[in-house]
Amino acid sequence: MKKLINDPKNVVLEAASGIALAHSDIVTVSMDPLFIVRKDAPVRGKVGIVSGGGSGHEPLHGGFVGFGMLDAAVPGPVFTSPTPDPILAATHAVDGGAGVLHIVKNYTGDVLNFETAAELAEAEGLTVRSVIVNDDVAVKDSLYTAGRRGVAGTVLVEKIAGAAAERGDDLDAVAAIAERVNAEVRTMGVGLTPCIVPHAGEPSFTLDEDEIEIGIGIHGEPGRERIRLEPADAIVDRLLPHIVDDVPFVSGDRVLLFVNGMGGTPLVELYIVFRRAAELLAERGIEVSRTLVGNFVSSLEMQGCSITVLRLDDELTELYDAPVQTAALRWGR
Amino acid sequence: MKKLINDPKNVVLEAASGIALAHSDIVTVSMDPLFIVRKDAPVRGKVGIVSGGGSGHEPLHGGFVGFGMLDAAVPGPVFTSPTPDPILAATHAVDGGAGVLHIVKNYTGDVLNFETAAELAEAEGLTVRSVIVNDDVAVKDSLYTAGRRGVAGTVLVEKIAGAAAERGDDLDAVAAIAERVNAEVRTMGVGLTPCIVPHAGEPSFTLDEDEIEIGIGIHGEPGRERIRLEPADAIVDRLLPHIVDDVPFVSGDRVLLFVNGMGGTPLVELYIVFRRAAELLAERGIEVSRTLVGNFVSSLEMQGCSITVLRLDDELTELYDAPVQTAALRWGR
Amino acid sequence: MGLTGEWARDWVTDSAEVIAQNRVALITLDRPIGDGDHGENLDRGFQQVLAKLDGLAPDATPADVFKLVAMTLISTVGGAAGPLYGTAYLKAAGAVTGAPELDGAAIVAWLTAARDGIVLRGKAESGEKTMIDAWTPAVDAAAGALADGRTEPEILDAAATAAEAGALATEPLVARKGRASYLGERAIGHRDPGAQSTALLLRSAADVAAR
Amino acid sequence: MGLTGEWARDWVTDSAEVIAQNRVALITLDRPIGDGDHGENLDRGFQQVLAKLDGLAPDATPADVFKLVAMTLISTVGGAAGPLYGTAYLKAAGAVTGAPELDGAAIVAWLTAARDGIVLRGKAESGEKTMIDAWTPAVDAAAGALADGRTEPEILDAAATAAEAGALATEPLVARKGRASYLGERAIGHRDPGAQSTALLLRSAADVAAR
Ligand SMILES: Nc1ncnc2c1ncn2[C@@H]1O[C@H](COP(=O)(O)OP(=O)(O)O)[C@@H](O)[C@H]1O
Ligand SMILES: Nc1ncnc2c1ncn2[C@@H]1O[C@H](COP(=O)(O)OP(=O)(O)O)[C@@H](O)[C@H]1O
Ligand SMILES: [Mg+2]
Ligand SMILES: [Mg+2]
Ligand SMILES: [Mg+2]
Ligand SMILES: [Mg+2]
Repeated sequence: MKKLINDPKNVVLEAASGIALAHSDIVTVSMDPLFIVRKDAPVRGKVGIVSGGGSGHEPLHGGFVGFGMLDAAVPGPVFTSPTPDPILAATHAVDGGAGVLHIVKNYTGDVLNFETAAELAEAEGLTVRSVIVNDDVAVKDSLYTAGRRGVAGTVLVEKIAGAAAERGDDLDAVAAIAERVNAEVRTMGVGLTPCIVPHAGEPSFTLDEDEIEIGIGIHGEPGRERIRLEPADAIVDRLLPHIVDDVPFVSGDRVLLFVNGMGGTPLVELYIVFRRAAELLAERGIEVSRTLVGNFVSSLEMQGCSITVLRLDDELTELYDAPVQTAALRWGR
Repeated sequence: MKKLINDPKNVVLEAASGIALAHSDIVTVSMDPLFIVRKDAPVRGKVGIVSGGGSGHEPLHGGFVGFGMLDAAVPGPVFTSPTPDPILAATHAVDGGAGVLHIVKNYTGDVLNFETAAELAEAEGLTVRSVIVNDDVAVKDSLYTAGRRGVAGTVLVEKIAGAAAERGDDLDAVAAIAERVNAEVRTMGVGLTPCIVPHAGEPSFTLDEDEIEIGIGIHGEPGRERIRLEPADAIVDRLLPHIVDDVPFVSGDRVLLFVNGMGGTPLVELYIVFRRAAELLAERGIEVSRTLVGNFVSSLEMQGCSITVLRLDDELTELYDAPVQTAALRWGR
Repeated sequence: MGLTGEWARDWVTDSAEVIAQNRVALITLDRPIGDGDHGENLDRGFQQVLAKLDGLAPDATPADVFKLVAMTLISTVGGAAGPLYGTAYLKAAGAVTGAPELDGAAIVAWLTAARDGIVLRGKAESGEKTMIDAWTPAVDAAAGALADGRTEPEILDAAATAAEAGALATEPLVARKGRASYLGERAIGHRDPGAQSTALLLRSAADVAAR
Repeated sequence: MGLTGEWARDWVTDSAEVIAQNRVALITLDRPIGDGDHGENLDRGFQQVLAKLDGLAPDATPADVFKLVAMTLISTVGGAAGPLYGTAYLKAAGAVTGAPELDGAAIVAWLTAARDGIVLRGKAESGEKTMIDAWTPAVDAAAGALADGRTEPEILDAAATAAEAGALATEPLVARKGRASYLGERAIGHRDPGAQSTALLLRSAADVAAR
């Protein structure tokens, strides 16, 4: 295991210190309990938005704290959801009197810990709503599973809900927007190589030199099927139909196309994937009107990517375009 | 070799198509000769700025084309400098009548090809100035080498020179600012793993499971020494003195601290490195007043990072802070 | 003679040891069908519980100990197992609040409450390849042993043995809850890590009671 | 009988073949002390030259062929080698412009001009572990052979043999130009890829002349 770390036990805290030092203009970091909060939190009268989950997916979620997006992010240990205490503390820290929205990726651990935190917060007099993101179409049948996982689409839920909160929407409205984004966004990923959780010290799974994992999760969980390595275009040709046919997205739809790197894949490859995905959408008469390419929801050093498509309407477009000022996503200010 | 590519021969062109599709709001891509140019180029009366070099370092340089930074980027084959023809074409495309600045990383190939292009452009009546970036302190003695390499500091030269051009500085002034940034910026890197150039199909060098390369270049060129793997803090403790003692940066200096990922190292690790580098600078009384963390000058999927320190004054700070709107660096608009 | 606060403390101490010893084994079970952290998560939690044990009043009841375990696991384990085990111990505490000693009926009561708490939070049914597949056989076996008039250590031993068999029996199953559910058929042949840790914890309870 | 335009064309064709055959070998030389692309770069360039060869007028002089090679290498090779070899062929063309046939003196003249062009662009001195370490011995050997009254094929053979020895002799050197210079002592023991490609190209020139 070759990593730029010190003691595996200190990875999350040391990275949090780094984030505090690197982005002191945007965020404040509480070290114990650990959460990253917008510098000007709580913003009076604004709905506070909290997300979080296991570490190792940076910039998710800490890189999205700031004006127009999250009010706080709660990083758990690597690939392990945070416990209720820091979620509760973060919820208090961002409550500006208009209630707090929890944006939670649909993993049993995240859901249960946020649920417990929300119950505790409500018991302490706060108003909390939760939205579960479950955009991953790789998981086959939600009746027989813990349900679809929340993956890269989470970034878009956070961006757009954040903009709604920033423009002054109330808690119900912000939650409704977040639900709407979740309803309109679909993702599927591919893994080329595994990643190593620092405290585990070895890969969570192995792939042969010519094998790839279609439908991989963001913790290196095995996906839908393991196949022989294929050219990028063939992989995109495999992934995209699952994404597009699910809602489904149809000719005439306007969408945001988001190609997300898993952390270890160079940007040049993400653009090759983007190109093919955009071509396929064009062939189906689907108009790509907004785009995002980069490592936004990573899985440590895993090589691979995911493709996310979000159907846009005028309101979602406007909210997506609204100013945002975070470590990892910034425009308009 | 596991990559999200099709034919290795088409990597650069397909990625360029992807960039064209993903960032059509900011850039236009000329496919033959290949260069990426600001959508509104040439900007009349503004100094045009062109950079370029081998591909595989994305987002460098194409990701930095746009308002307030580069007017054009010329991507060569992977890790191979572009030839004079596309550089010449890009130079023409961005000439708004105020002359063109070439920002060139100090590698023999880049220098010679840009030099040839500049000669051809001058012969065709354009005014071209060149600034060679050579911020890499890993290369020991410039008398006995091709000179220091141009590495991550290039991003800062491009950002600040771009801002100077955008505010209306003339060619001499923009070149002088670029020279000044180059004089004040120092970088050193570490490589944990090699990377594979697509057409080569195998790593350009190998490192044992417990070896790292101190002072590595951005093409995986071997660096200053090969040592046993160490904790991140120990590595930073090794790199930083070379960077700081070179100019030297001294107590009371205000600096920009930039931790750059080589492409395959997760962001969480970059923050751990950032933390230690910031600590060491603080210990020396050097004030970190601006920061940058992320994969900006990558080496395909190589794991590792570089640390860059730029000494700031009021003017450089103001130019760094000035609005920029590119695919990879954006603020203020 | 019923199980005392002393037993409860000793159980916690032994649990922490057992989990530490099985940290890697549980990680290894979680790797192919989960994310490889189950042993790490529980170890972190039980080490914290251990550190807090001295803070308990000398006359702490089993319920007091269970409550401490619950709160500590909830706030230190994270993942799926943290809230699930946390709820289990919390409900167990609720089932025997105030009792200085636990007889056979009380044992069955807290085992049942623990299991029900996990079901309430996690909504898993039997056969879905989760820790429930160890808990439910354990509860049933304990109830049977109680009906058969067995002693407290025997009741816990029956529970542990059933949990062990239950954990083993998760191997051929397809998962329908937790991370392993994403795997479909590919989960077959792997033992559920949470069921295994349940068996370890109940075996520890029985061992300590038998001393 | 001097070297004709026909020879020049054949040299180009043979060069393209030789470089293609040695593509991997040159990449392999460039990997440890460079960036592993020298064979790829030159192969790309010479294949382009090959494609353009038919476009030449039937009565093209050696200088016309050299110029075509120069322009094509400059615009297709990139890296350090593109401008360097490009300049070399350009200066070689300049040294023999208009001549339909090249005698021994002309051969020495274009070899010298080529070498001087590379030095002008790349500023390398002898012993700095670059292609110059093949070119300069080649020029000297050619001049010597000319002075000894050798035939044109013999002059080229002398140049090629000296270039081969020169390439070999780069192995013990520390590099002071190009990427290999970053390596310091670690470049010792590796042959310079540019010196090697120079030897290959000059050997091809001699072989074709000897046919
Ligand atoms: N809904 C559920 N109900 C009961 N047990 C569950 C449920 N989901 C997961 N589990 C248990 O949790 C265990 C995994 O715990 P752990 O690895 O610590 O958490 P995570 O899956 O978040 O990494 C599984 O082996 C399973 O026994
Ligand atoms: N300044 C120089 N003068 C002469 N030859 C040089 C110089 N720099 C590099 N070379 C030659 O170029 C060769 C490398 O070419 P190539 O690999 O194609 O370019 P790059 O180094 O840009 O990848 C070296 O082996 C060396 O012979
Ligand atoms: Mg986990
Ligand atoms: Mg090269
Ligand atoms: Mg787990
Ligand atoms: Mg090379």
